[in-house]
Amino acid sequence: MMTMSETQIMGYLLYSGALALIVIGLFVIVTRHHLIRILLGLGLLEAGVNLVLLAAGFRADAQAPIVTELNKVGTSMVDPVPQALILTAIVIGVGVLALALAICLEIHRKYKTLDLRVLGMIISGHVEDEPSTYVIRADQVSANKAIVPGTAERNV
Amino acid sequence: MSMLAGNLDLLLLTALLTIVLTYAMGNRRVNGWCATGLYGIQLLFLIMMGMQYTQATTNLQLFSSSLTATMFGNHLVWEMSGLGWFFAVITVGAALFSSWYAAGAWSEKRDGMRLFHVAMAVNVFSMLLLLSSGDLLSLFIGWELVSWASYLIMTQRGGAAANAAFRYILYATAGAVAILAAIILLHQKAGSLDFETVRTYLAQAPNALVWVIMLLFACGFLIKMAAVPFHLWQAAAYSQTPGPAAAFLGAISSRMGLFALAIVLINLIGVARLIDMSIPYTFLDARTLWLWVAAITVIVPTFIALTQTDARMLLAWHGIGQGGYMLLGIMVASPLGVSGGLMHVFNHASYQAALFLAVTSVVYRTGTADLDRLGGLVTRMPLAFTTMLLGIIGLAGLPPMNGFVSKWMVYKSLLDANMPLLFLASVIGTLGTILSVYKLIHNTFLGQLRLEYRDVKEVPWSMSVPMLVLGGIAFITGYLPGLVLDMAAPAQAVLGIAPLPHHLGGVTAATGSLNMIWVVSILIVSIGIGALIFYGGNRTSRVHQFDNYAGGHFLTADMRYHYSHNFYAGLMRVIGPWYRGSVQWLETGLVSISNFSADLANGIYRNAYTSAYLLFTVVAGLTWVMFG
Amino acid sequence: MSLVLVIAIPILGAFLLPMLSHRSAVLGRLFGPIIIAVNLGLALSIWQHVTLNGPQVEWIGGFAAPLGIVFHVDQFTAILLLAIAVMTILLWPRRMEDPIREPVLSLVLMGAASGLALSSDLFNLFVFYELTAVASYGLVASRATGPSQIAAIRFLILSAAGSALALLGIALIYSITGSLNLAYLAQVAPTLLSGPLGMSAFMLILIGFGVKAELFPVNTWVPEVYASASSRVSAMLSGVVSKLAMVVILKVLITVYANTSASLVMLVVGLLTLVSGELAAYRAKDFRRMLAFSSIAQLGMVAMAFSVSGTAGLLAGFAIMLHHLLAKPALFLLAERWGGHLDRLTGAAYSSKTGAILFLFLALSLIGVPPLPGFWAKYLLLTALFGHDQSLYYFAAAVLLITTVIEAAYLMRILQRLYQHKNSTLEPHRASELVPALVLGGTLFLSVLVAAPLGAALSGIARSSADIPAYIQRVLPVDVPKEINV
Amino acid sequence: MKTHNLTSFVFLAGLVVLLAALLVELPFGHGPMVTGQGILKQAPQTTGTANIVTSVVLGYRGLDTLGELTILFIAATAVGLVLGKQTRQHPIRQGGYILRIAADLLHPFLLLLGVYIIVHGHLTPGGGFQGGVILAIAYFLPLLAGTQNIIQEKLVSILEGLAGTAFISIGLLSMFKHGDFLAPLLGQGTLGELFSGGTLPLLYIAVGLKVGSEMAGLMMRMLQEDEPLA
Repeated sequence: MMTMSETQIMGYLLYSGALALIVIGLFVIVTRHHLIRILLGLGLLEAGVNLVLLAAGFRADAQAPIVTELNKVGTSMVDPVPQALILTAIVIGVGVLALALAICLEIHRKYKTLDLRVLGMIISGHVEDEPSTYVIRADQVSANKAIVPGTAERNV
Repeated sequence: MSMLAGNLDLLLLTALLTIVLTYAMGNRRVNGWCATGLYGIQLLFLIMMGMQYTQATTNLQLFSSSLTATMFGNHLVWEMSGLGWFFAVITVGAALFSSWYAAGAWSEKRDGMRLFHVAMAVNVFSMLLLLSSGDLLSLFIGWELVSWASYLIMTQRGGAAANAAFRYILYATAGAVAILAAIILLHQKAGSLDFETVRTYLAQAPNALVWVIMLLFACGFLIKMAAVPFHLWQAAAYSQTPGPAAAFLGAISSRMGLFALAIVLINLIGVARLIDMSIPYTFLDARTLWLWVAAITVIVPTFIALTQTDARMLLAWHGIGQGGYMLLGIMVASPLGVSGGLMHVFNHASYQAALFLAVTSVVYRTGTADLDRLGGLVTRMPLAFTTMLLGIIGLAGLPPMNGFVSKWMVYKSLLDANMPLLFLASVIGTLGTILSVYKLIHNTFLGQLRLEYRDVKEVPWSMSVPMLVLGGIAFITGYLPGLVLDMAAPAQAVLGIAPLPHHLGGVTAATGSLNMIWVVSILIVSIGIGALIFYGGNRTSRVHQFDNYAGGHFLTADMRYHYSHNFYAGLMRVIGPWYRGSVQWLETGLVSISNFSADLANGIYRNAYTSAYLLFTVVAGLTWVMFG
Repeated sequence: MSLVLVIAIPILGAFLLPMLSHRSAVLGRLFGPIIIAVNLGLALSIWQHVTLNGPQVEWIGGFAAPLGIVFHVDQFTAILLLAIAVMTILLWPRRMEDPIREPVLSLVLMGAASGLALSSDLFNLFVFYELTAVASYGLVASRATGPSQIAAIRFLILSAAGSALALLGIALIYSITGSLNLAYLAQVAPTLLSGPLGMSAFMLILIGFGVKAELFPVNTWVPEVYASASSRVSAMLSGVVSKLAMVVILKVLITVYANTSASLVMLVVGLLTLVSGELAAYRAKDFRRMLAFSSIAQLGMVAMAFSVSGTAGLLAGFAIMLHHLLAKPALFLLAERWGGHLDRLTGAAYSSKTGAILFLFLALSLIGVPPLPGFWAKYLLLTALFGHDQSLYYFAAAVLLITTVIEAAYLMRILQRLYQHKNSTLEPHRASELVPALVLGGTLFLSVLVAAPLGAALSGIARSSADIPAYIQRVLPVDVPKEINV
Repeated sequence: MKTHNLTSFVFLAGLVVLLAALLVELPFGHGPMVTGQGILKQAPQTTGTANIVTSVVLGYRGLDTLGELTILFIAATAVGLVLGKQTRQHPIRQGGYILRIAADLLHPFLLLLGVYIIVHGHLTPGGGFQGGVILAIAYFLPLLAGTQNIIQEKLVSILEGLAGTAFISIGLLSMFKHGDFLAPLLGQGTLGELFSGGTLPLLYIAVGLKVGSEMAGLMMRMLQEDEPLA
């Protein structure tokens, strides 16, 4: 049983956690260049958003939405809908993440790099002036590495 | 009247059939003759329609068609008024002579004749559709069809022609969007697009709105007329078009702009309203503005024509200038002026087509239209020379040709309307015309014959007959201008201008009359007397052209004593500096602005940090929502 | 006839297809088209039903409106369903790199796209949006070239981050209102969602779904993906998927955020999208990129149309959408042989005459030459914009007109190039590309002939879609109390 | 590079302020629970599950669940498509003795736990998703520990197809019976008993199998690409 101010404190905690997750996630996505890091940032962002969604269903003075002997129908329960929504959102996140990792694997197999700057240069710098069916050859990739110093050595 | 309704349907159907048949017949020789015949049939239909005016009590007779549609609450109607009919006769006539010229020997050495004929047929059909539009939306549809049909006919030779046509279509699209904006604005304000509603609405609309609508419309239509400052595209495009097609374009294509402009300015807005709409801080009003645009369009292109060294470019530039006279006449809006302007449309079509065909004949035989590399062809191609002579007299506006009559009417109306400065401007234009047409005929036909053209022959009859007929028309309608004035009378009635009292030989106005029968007769008699004296008192002996001496030296045939390069050098020294202030910078500036901003946009899309955009947008959006 | 079948059957087909293919390759190859045909039949019957009986509502699982998920179909939605099925079958791959997985993704894409058209529940829309997203990442990456995979991962990152933000928007809305049902939200929106909080939620949803709807500036994936993915995938994405993302935004906009400053946001975003797209296309040197930028511009026009409230805006938006839905996939199909640098196209008209004529027709229609359908679409948009007596809308109309000139410039430049030389080394189009493209182009051409009745029908459709009170009445027959006190 | 980071920082700081201002406004703990309240009142009668979240997941928002299953399915399909068909069997690196034995020992317990969580999804926290993941881990753990590959690709593919088909079939069945897709079917039984909640437990079993097979398939395909990432 919580008092009103406790609820408030809890709300602030929840929301500041969510806010931190969202901002850190976006920070990673926006400023990092390594694909795996960006995907991690994406995970953080999704977690933050899910937390906001979860907080939407919270009620002070309420139980988990499961009917038991102690927890009869009609007693105050928290909103079950956001919990279901989060379940869906998490699974969606897993699917997207799996696919993203698979694509990363393939890209790494082809170019031996996961640096988004190099990849961005390959796709927007070269394809524009060449036929779009153009396939990057290995020597051109190394040329790209030379443009962005230190990318070849960069590791996670 | 069902009889009347049927005629326009038949006309449009025949025009459509012409497209189909010319396409179906492909590159066969007979294609051209078939097309010519079909244009003949169309002309016949038009003449039959014209007969109605002689029987009808009013000149406001409309020929309705069964072609109608309702789109999103707009009732689209196609019906031909006297104005449209007048232009339609010229259109079909020009197409008839052009395709006649192209049908015979001219087409023998060429491929792509299917495209040529189809393009011409598409042009005629779309022009007829435009000329029979019964409301602003159908006018726009016709307008766009005409624009793209012109693009088709201009681009057919590829290469430089395609580049010129590309430039044209950009101008045309810009014009079209201006017109579309005006139409939709009107639709929103007036609620409908039929002429009657729009006219009533504009009568009580605020001045500012009418200004906007007028400027938008006028920009669009003036681009087609290539009026200054939109004049850059036309000459290049027309001169690259195959000869007979250029004759057709030069004769009528730009006049579509005049047709539409006349409808909007005179018929819908009305001259009285134009005079009412004064430009703040000046002495000018809207009508004076358009008059001066017309006057500048007379002068600038004409003097640009003077500097040209390609015969086709020269003619095309003149075509623009002559459009200025028509606009001048129509914007004066007196019975004499409008008649003069409309008549000039017909007259210009006849001599301009003749001139283009004559030049095409020269090109056909010599392979060039370069005025610096021709000369003396009069002995080899006398028929082409005759045609050109008739044509340039008309173009210069001298008696006895028809160009004199219409220009006289325009001058007279300007004087009557107390516009001496405009009169002066148009006379300056005529002066430039005389100078440059002299250059044209001199450099082509007079003077020394070049060695390489010694064996040049006259063009075959299939080509010389149509151009001579055109020259003949230009002469006959100069001799009997009443023929054209009769045709222009219904057009004038549509524009709401009082009829001009006229007779077969000319006009009878209160301030001064003109009777061409007298003028021409006196001219012929005096020329006859001169000829009599010349040939009667002839004491000279004829020598061969290559039998020449100068300063005691025999001149070999390859020595150039024919003065054609840098013609009018003295005059150019005086007026040359004026050419530098051309409008070219406007076009170049617009192109480089769009190139720059396009590079900018492309740069945005090439950024590697795409997710940063997401962040920026979220922050900007939330800021707007929370504080905006 | 249950609406949910349109979604359930393709997904069921996708589940079954791998098993069937392991059994018999022939059956596996036939199975996909059969499923699409069934869906096409379903869509047709729904369309007929809706045309005869008016818009329909289905409570999924029989759970009454604000509690469960609701499907709503009106005539426009029915047309979208038809279009999705038709486009899927037209763009069905003939020779596949993977004969099992590609059809599976395509089938799911069809089902999910139908779900986007039908659903009236915010979170359900999100799920289907993600479903289309994952299917399209897979399809983009299915072409085993490096650039297509880089494009796919960049697309994925942008789109997934966008989706997370959209979900945040949905979470905000749920926190404020306690519901996800659009009709219910429409009822409570004036009191609960008109403040900064509600508008922020709209902003987030707009940006999130705007990634797929190709809205500026979160559309940077478009040129990369369309240039490197296979033409059929590009055609599907630009023709169908982007439209459905736009429909989702539209649903939120007209039900929940009608008569708020949201439409102004929409106008500005649409305007920027249009301008950036046309300008970038003007300078693009790669045929597919040019098509991609042109597609962006067209979607900008759709967004601008939807920013005009009421029937006029909807009518214009529907017209542009349907026009682009037919025109752009056909152009992308042509790009299968014509892709790459524009210089390659020199003289291509002589090696592929039909293709060149089709390009001419589609280009003219895109520019808006009357009486082609593209003209009427632009005409409607201009009418809608001019009808809104506000200076920004006039400005938007002026910009639209100016960009039309730019559009004409880049399309005509290509046309000129097509007819330049007679000797071209380009191989002609294959029948498998030309036939669907011709079907699409032919449909557009036929619509010219029946323009008048078509226009009238479209006006009726827009009118019924714009009627939000009736929509609320249908979805929530019993007046749900605005707030339930706990 | 520096400018880019700096700009991002500024904007992120702005975002913190803006989002904080937004989130503070949210009615935490006392928001209008329109849908939730309705479901809480109605669910025990209409679906008959003790765990009301389950009735939301499989009943009220059953379509969402179908959607997420499909997302998992096509994610797995797309992973297969991207990684290609080449099954490069890298030699399995054997784990230590303890690891291998523990993985083998855990396998049946994990299976049991997974099944328990799935079949009790309508009564207690948990359900098909959670149980399915545990099932997948039960098979995946030995693989990671390096004993042997006990996941058969064909089995996985058939299982994922069948489970998905089962889910939709149950939905379609109820559609033909009641006219609504995924409407509750069969008797509801007594609230809180194992055999209660109509078709929902069956649906959850399908979900569990589906999730388990998808996850197992995903992990397996990833493992085949055994190159270390840079």
